[in-house]
Amino acid sequence: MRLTIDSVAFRQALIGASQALIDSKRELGRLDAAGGDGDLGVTLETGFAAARHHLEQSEQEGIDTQIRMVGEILCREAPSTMGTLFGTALTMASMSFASESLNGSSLVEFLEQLADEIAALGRVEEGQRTALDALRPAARAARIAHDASGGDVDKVLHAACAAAAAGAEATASMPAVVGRARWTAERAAGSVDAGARACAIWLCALHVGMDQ
Amino acid sequence: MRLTIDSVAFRQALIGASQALIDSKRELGRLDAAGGDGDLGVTLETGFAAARHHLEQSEQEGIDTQIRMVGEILCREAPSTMGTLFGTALTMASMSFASESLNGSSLVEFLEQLADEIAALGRVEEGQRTALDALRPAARAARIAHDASGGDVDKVLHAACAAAAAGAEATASMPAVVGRARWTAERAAGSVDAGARACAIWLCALHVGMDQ
Amino acid sequence: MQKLLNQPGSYVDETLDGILLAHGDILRRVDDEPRAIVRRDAGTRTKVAIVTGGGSGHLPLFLGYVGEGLADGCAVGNLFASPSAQQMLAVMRAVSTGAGVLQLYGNYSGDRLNFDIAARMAGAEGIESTTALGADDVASAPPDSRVDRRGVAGIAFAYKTAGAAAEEGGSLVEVTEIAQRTLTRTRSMGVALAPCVLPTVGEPNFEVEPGFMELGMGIHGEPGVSRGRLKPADSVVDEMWEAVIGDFDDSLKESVAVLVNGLGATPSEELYIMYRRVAQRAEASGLRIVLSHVGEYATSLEMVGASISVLALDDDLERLLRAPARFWPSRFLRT
Amino acid sequence: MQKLLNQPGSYVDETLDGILLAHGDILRRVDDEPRAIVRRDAGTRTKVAIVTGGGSGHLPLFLGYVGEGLADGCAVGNLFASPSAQQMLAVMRAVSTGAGVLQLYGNYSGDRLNFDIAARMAGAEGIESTTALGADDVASAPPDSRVDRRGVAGIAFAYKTAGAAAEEGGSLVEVTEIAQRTLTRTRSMGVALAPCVLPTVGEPNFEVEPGFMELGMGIHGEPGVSRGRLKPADSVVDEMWEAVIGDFDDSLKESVAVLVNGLGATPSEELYIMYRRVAQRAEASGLRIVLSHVGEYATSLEMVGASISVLALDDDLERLLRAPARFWPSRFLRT
Ligand SMILES: Nc1ncnc2c1ncn2[C@@H]1O[C@H](COP(=O)(O)OP(=O)(O)O)[C@@H](O)[C@H]1O
Ligand SMILES: Nc1ncnc2c1ncn2[C@@H]1O[C@H](COP(=O)(O)OP(=O)(O)O)[C@@H](O)[C@H]1O
Ligand SMILES: [Mg+2]
Ligand SMILES: [Mg+2]
Ligand SMILES: [Mg+2]
Ligand SMILES: [Mg+2]
Repeated sequence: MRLTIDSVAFRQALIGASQALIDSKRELGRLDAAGGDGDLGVTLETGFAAARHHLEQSEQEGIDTQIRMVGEILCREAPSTMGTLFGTALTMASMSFASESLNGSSLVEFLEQLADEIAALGRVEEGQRTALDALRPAARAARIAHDASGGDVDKVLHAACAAAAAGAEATASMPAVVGRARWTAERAAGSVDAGARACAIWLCALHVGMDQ
Repeated sequence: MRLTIDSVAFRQALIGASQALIDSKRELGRLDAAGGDGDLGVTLETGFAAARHHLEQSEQEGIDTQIRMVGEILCREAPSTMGTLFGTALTMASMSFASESLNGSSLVEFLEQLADEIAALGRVEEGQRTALDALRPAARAARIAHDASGGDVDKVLHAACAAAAAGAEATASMPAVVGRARWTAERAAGSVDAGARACAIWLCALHVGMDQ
Repeated sequence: MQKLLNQPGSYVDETLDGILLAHGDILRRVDDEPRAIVRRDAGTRTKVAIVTGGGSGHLPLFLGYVGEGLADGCAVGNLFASPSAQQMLAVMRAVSTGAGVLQLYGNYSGDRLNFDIAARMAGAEGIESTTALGADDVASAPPDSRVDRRGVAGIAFAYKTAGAAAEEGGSLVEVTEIAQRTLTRTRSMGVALAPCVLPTVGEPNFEVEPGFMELGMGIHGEPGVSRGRLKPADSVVDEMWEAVIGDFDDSLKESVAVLVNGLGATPSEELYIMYRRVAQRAEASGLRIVLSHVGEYATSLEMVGASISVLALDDDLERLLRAPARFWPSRFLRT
Repeated sequence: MQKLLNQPGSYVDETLDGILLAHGDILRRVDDEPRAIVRRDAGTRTKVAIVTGGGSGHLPLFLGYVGEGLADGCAVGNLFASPSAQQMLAVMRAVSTGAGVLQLYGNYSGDRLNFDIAARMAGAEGIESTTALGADDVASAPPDSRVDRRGVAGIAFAYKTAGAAAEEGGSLVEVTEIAQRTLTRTRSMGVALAPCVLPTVGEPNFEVEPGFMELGMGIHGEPGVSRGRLKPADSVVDEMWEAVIGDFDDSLKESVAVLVNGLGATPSEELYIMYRRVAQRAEASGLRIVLSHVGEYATSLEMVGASISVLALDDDLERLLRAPARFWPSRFLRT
């Protein structure tokens, strides 16, 4: 049982999560090509490579700043739909955190805010085959795990990861109604939404990174 | 033993020779692609289709006019290097013929003049991997066959056909020094010159057509 | 990947370097924002400024339309990805002369998100702005969801009309109205015969088997309305023409401007074969083609295919389309 | 064959129909010779006339260079095949105003045979003519056989200088001298990454395996100087640049005009990546690029690749290159 994570461990986990998206370039590119224009793998690789580079250079940053910087870097370096939505949401949600350490409830609030921001910025609801279909279930599962475990950050993140992954899988059978994928109904049919998958990869890598 | 051919039989043979080149489109296109730009099959198909069409429409024409018209049509409809050279040479050499019928010696003169014109217009000698490497041997063999057979037109044409075919085959080992193929030394190596092959096809089809 | 490039990651920046080296008399970079490019004379004369931008890989879109009588500045994204709000803001700052800024770009969500953020940031600095979105692709949504449509080559008309209106001294409201009127009266449709390869991705983002085509495909390979056997050019044009003309409301009177646009690898010979049919169809429909443009106006790297755009003219738009403009992608032997 | 066409056999004529429909204000057909096309105002003003022609499939070559300040007329052949002497003669008759006719075209044997015949026939009718041959491809023959070289994109320079000289009222001797001087001072080299398909043939006329390139290949696929692995664009440009510059005699002083030409399917993004390197190399060699042109000036349908042409300028040529001209292939939104 772990109730807090300090900024050093969080930074390592963020670096790991960035790397996970860099490593998923090909998978995400193909998923985006099925439903969109195929740039998402490259876009997030570019954005998260810049984010990782920043995190590696700035050892003194607090957790709130780390998240805000990742958000701003994504907005600057990966300004596609997904990069902008996720980057902006991270920037906004960074305020949930204190600088020195985080606990289970700030983590849950962060995830909820992330989902709220994406929903508001992207004007989407669950079930529309977007990133939100990974983030909203993740936030919900995180809240339940938090309450059940009395605030164990690992349990919270584990639940978020599992729910995001399942949520992403579920997008395979959803019709797209927003974004580029709305034009691709048939071609994308049966394949997982690229943005939802990216969120699941990020959350699960964060979980694994903090578990170490 | 046949000493003369009338204009009706000659017209049929010319139609057959035109058809033979139309039918060789693919072969000639590929040979020209190896050493040149690949248009010769299409070019001669276009030119000889127009020539055949003309021959079919004009039953009254004499032999000299038939040959001249084929030459002019080639110049108009197939004005690539080969089409222009062959068309111009045919036009010039058409004067060897009388209108009503031809005999062995006018046939030999025609072939000699064809070779002379190509050599003059194209500024080429034998051995330079051109149409001349089919036409010159054909004219030489025709002269010998004429003298040996006492002017048998079938023997003359048979000899011309055989020598042209052999001459064309021999171009495979010649280095190109004129035309587009001079830029293609390597790529064309081992393949027969397209223009020489076209001459052989034409002469042999003429032979077969008159033999009927 | 049969491409002439160095590192895939430097494709966009090296392209921009080349463009600036070749057209430095027309274009310049904004200080500290290498992806923000404006007219050399940007900001020197008080007028409504027009900014544009979008993903790379579509030349002459978007940067090609920066020049006298057209747009004033452009934010340049990565291949098929929006530029950032910061880059857009840098362009807006550099071109703004106090008369307001029109954001004129294609209707894609990444670009919209970022242009909207840039507009808010610019507004906070006192730069007033408006927006006009290219959404001309009739294949991308039915008429009752026109606002959802993607923008393709038709935006070229709007650069010209709005650019001329701004050059004439029109107000922000007037220039915006002209841009929107042009875009509202424009319809396009494309056909793709083979995909392109993003150098950063290294593989085609869709497949069209030999002998097939996809009607209505977008310039990033977004799916179209039907995939089927490749037909003769006249039949393909007929289908596109009917979809485009059939989509118009009563704004379509007698005069039209037409753009037959190549997607990248289709030879201009074939674009003229298509234009021939377009002209025949227009005549048969009693439409008068007042201005025609056949060439590359919005591409997708080396995609094989073409699009047809029609603008239903009125007197204002026709006059503005005829105004002088400096389109650097088609300069020939003259500075 | 992923092509937008009707019958392969009507490809050229339908292309011409489309061009005449789109540019009827600039071009017209000569009566009874549908493949003989001249400026709309041909023959109306006494001046030296410039005629050109060649095989089809290379737009904007050759017809694209007919217009004010450029050539006066063009004979249009089938794909990759010379037009006929009759067609050339028809063009010569239509443009001749008594001041003489310059035949300006590329050094290919089919074209030469026919232009020579046309010149003789024209001479018999009292039309005086001269000849200037584009022979700029350094890869096609060594310097001591320069007259054997093929003509590629570099002829674009000569249309411009000779066209301007004729427009200025130069005599036949003067216009011919300008054309020949331009051609003598022009060097080009190409690179091919993938072949094109003649619609009438239906298969590629050569092969370049993926990952390979052929340096020095001609615009009909004539073999080049070396085939090897595809290298980064900068290395490819370096090899081409060195071959081109190294071939010059002492005519190469300080000022040059440069043309980076796409062969058909190579995106203009990549042409600018190449131009970037060209500009770097020119600067390093102390050469000043006075005029630069990046785009499609001589293509080979959808061949993948590019060429670089350099013209060693002198004061006359520079002035003539800057003269106004009307190049219809690059018209944009203006009649
Ligand atoms: N309005 C939206 N709200 C939330 N997520 C969205 C929205 N539109 C698209 N997305 C997400 O963005 C992903 C595509 O991202 P990206 O490739 O950056 O888009 P684009 O290339 O269209 O700019 C989709 O898979 C989807 O998850
Ligand atoms: N100078 C020449 N003299 C005689 N024959 C020639 C000459 N140049 C080329 N040829 C012939 O022409 C053939 C090619 O014809 P063609 O395809 O019409 O030429 P191109 O496409 O180069 O105009 C060659 O195979 C050769 O036989
Ligand atoms: Mg995408
Ligand atoms: Mg040939
Ligand atoms: Mg994108
Ligand atoms: Mg040819």
